[in-house]
Amino acid sequence: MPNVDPLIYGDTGVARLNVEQAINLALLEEMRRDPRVLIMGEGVATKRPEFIREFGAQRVRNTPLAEAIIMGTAVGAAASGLRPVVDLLFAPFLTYAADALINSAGKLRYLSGGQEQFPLVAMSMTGAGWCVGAQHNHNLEAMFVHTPGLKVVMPSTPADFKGLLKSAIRNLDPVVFFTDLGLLYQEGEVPDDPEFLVPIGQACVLREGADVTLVSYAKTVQTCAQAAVQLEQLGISAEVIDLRSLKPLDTATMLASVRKTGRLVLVQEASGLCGLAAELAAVAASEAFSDLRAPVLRLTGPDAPTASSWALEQAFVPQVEQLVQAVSALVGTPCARLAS
Amino acid sequence: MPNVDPLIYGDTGVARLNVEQAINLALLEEMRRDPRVLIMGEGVATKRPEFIREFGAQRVRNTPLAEAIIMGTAVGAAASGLRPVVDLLFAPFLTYAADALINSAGKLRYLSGGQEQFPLVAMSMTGAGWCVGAQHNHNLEAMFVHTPGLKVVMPSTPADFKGLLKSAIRNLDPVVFFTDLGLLYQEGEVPDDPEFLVPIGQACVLREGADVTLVSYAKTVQTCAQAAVQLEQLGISAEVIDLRSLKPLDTATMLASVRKTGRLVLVQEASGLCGLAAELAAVAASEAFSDLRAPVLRLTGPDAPTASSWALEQAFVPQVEQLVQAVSALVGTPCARLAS
Amino acid sequence: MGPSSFSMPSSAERMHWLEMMLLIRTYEEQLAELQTQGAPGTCTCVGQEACAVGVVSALEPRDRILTNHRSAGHLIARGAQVWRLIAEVLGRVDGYCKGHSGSLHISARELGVVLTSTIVGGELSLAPGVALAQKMGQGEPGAITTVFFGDGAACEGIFHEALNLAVQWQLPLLFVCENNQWQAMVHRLETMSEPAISHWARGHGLPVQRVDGNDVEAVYAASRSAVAAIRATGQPQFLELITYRQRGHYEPDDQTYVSAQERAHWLERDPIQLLRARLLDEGGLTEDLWHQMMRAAGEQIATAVAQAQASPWPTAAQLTEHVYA
Amino acid sequence: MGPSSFSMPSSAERMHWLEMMLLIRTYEEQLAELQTQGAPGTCTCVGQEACAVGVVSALEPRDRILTNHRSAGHLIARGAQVWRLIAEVLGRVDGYCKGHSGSLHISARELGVVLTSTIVGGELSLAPGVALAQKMGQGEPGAITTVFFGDGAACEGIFHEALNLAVQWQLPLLFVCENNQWQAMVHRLETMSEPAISHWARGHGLPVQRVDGNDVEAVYAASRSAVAAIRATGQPQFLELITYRQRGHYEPDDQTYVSAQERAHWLERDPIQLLRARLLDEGGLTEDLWHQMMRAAGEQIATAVAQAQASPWPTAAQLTEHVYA
Ligand SMILES: Cc1ncc(C[n+]2csc(CCOP(=O)(O)OP(=O)(O)O)c2C)c(N)n1
Ligand SMILES: Cc1ncc(C[n+]2csc(CCOP(=O)(O)OP(=O)(O)O)c2C)c(N)n1
Ligand SMILES: [Mg+2]
Ligand SMILES: [Mg+2]
Repeated sequence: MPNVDPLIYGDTGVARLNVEQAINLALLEEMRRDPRVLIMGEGVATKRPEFIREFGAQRVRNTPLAEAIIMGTAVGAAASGLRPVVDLLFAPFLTYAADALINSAGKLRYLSGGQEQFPLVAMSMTGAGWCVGAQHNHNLEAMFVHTPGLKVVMPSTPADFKGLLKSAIRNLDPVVFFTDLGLLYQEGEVPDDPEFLVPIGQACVLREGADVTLVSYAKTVQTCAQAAVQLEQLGISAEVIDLRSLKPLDTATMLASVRKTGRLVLVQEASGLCGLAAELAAVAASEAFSDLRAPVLRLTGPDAPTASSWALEQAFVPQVEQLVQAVSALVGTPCARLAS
Repeated sequence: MPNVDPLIYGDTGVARLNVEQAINLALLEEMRRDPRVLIMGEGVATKRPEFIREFGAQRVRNTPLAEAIIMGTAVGAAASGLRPVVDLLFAPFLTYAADALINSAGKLRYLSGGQEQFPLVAMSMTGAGWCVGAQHNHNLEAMFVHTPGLKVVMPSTPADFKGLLKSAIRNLDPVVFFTDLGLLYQEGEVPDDPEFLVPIGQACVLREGADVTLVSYAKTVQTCAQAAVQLEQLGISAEVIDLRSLKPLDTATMLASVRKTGRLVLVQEASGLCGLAAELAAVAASEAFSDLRAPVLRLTGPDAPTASSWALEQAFVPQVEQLVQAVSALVGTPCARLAS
Repeated sequence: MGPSSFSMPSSAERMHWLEMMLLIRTYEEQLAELQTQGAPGTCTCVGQEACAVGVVSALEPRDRILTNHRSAGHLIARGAQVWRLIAEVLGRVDGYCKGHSGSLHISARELGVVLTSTIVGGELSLAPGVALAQKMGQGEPGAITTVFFGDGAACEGIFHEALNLAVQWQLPLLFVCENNQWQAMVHRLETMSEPAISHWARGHGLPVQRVDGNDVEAVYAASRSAVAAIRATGQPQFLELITYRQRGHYEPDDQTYVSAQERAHWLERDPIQLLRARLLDEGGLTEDLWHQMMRAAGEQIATAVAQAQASPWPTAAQLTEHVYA
Repeated sequence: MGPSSFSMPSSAERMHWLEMMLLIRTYEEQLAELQTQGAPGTCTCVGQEACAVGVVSALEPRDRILTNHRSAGHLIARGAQVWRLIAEVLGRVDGYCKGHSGSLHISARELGVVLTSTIVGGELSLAPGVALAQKMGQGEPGAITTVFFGDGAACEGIFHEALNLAVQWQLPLLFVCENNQWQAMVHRLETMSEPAISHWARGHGLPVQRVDGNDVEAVYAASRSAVAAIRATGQPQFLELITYRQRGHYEPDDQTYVSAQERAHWLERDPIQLLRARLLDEGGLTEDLWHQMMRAAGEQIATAVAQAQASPWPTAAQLTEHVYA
């Protein structure tokens, strides 16, 4: 249940909210700002009686259990002047909505020669944490990054959830918005300014460092941050970058960092093959080649579905110790090429 | 219409067939060999009256126009002892089949702890050549490479089409089989041996070279081959690798080549972000880092849907001249790192 | 409200329908001809002109239309500039979609045509959202949405989902199934029972009319009553138009898989010939006028082809335009 | 063939059903309890035990079953070892799926349970293929497939596609919709009309029975006749079982969104109490026997929990096992 009464704010201009609250706050503010915004999904209305009270049942809609038509309806509504936000619950359910997202939302602006536009947001959750197994937990964000015409966002802090969701709702392109469910109840300071926006396509340097650049998004940003603390104790200074947006991808921030540190380690929970880490490694191997002093490393989930068993679910996700070890080895290794 | 009468073979043990014929020959041989093999899809039977005559209507099935249930039925049938091959026509239609492919075929062996298996093949076509636009032409093979539990194949020669489709049908895992429609009527020599198999997961070195490695798959393998001829005239010796299978991905063949040439250029028709070229660049930047003498380049389709207009459709695909130019620049450039 | 509550269309109106159906057919045959000269193939609506003209004539400019790969009739009946349609098919910059679409995805905002989907069912996927926006006050008051789709599309799950949503959410949406007996190379009776489409629709509890889709007057009457009911109640309606795909699925198509008997049966019921015979009978049309009409249609299309062919090709600079806002 | 052509189940048989229903409920309540202690949540079938027991009792070992996230009743009625189910829920190696599945995707080949799908509709997606394999000679002759799914799943397009395929291809498939009034946090009447599911199914032209899903005898009788008809004709049949989800969607669920009146109405119609009262009435059951039954179920479950909890956790080595052949 959302708990986003503005009164929770003090004079400080910030409130302590968890991610779920930050999301609801963003929805609330944007629905207040723009009467074209509506939310739809299975249980969206049941969970938000106070939204119905404020905005009416027309703008807060439970749907039949039918993801394809939920998504298609959002696409049609967006083409016709509304600003739909749909909650598809869990990322694997996006497969039912894949035609509407990929063939319609992603392509029809282009195919119409720019006549149509599709300002909509498709939300879903994924990631380890609830032992729900592979039909609920599948980090498939890379599929939508690969798809032309879509934008993709996957924040890691409550403030970014608020700021990026608001930007997504205001964006004129379709935005696929992923919530790492492992972060849902994590708290953080969130600005109460209803004009607080985080621009889509801007990464953020979480921590500065000189020896190695760690790039990640969602839950594993914290893995990087924790590893950086341990690495510091080993005398290794790690810069940590939170991508926040996956498309457009802020490669400039990464490249600037790599030019400084000369070493790059990419961390993601998603399986590795053709994932975000692959894309970033490719960009670095092309654009920052002469600055690289060591092989580019990826630490990713395995090429496997996620298991339900807690033990396996946790083992799937890159671990702080693994990362510390990999980075130490990387920094310790003399660069073969320079040495040769 | 298939035209795969074995009598077309002379004594040579090879026949000149186009890709469409090679595919039908593979289907014919495997249906003769294994009574569990059946083919299903919209128009699959209409196109193959002689298959119906030989194998009966039970094993050669037109389906209702409903990709989700076509694919799901294949998954269920595979779990129950059959070896279904489904023709989903065009790659964008895989979005309707995405749940069955991704959440069922890809995951259920794992989720069952190894009890179930899904020996099936899902075929579709994509690529520039027919001016059909983005809802028929979308190279989305990377999505299925990213997906755990699936294998992915995308050959470039009639012989490989035959050999890989036969291997796919015999494979115990679900295989997503893509046909570049630009290749459909290209001819080549195809062995008539019904035991001629091309193993899934083995790339092939099409041409040896010393200065640069060009890696591609499907239609753009020929782009690489043609570029290599032109490059030779410029005094640049290019090695050309045809991946053939996209998953498992034969990185060993690529790495061996890069260790020799020190330069890597990856070419694909698909959009770049999180595509196969990104994956291969990442592997090289990690595994062959110290052998690389120049930035790793990618030449890919843009981050855009494909247009129908012939002019735009052709411009979407990497061109020989672009590739020659990019490689010349790459080889000409002194390695900044070595120089510094 | 039955069709009887409308005044019968005037003779002039029906002459106009005949002209429009003829223009559509001439357009389609011209494109088929262009295909043999190297232009991209198309899915022609030859044999289904009465569906397009009958339904679209019952709509108003404020209404919205979504359609499928066989959309030329709907677009022309809606008043599309034929030369810009041809330019689009040929991939030229003056096409409605600058050559991005080709024949298969044409939209034309100025005509209220939101979408041509060549993903079978894509039109059904988006239509409820377009109608929802109308219901929620976007666009002109009282406007409705019409979605054209084939018998094949009715096999896709999205058909079921779209009908259920439209009924539950009470959307101002007219479903028009052009049941032309074929789904590419598969006869529809291989995929469903004879009355399946109407039965499926009735299972959703909305009003369903099953109409001779080759009789433009019947189509018009059914459409008028359905449209009026939607405007009055805000609730969806369903039309199944029984018709026939005369030229095959996609140019070229030799239709060797089609029974000669079936074809002959339907060619006798050609929608243009039906209306023509009726008007000749009634005296509004003469053989002379008919030949004038044919000539006019031929000339209009020939001019349009020339104008379309004069339109430039897009340049590679256009390759990444209009992907994002 | 009507239910009357079967001999009524014996008193012993019905006593056995009561035991089974009680075992299922005790299992579900135990899992709910374990959840409060940190075990993963589950979707319990409390209130729907008569559906599971009534249908599964009408099947034979050669038959195949596919089901959804609310599958414990079907598994237990089919003879699953309860301790291995619990081990699976707890993520231990002795679970049916080695801990890969958890509660939501359990399959058990030895029981002929091909799939538990937690993608709503996944079971409908695979079921026709399982039946097709039977029809084409895989497995034992005369075998049929049963697919359990919810009222919510009937809203997914795959429902329409699966029904159409099963009818067109004449597949030996029994569709069992457990209409429990809820779809997670959405009441089904927000998503469909009262009789929608049966109407949709009838639109497909297959035989449909609408049955009181809380009356195990009625469920059994309907299932017996449907199964016999499928074996005799090779054609699909459809059962809609009207029932109620008593405990909420997923543990824990406070059900604040459910009307007290609705709950009260259905709790009065509890399937276990119904059968118990009937058997007490008839004299086959005594209060003493009932208490013995309860105690036995409790003990069986307690033993199973202990055994499951003793099962080891998987090690990380198992992380990439069974992804590929
Ligand atoms: C999702 C999808 N599946 C398959 C196709 C290939 N295809 C194009 S049109 C067509 C037949 C459509 O039949 P129907 O809906 O009856 O329309 P008609 O062509 O008869 O007008 C098929 C199978 C497609 N375009 N999209
Ligand atoms: C494709 C998909 N969409 C949504 C969900 C989330 N979800 C799980 S169960 C459920 C309700 C299912 O309702 P029903 O089919 O009636 O089964 P019941 O839970 O009532 O037994 C929902 C929405 C899901 N698991 N899969
Ligand atoms: Mg048709
Ligand atoms: Mg339910």
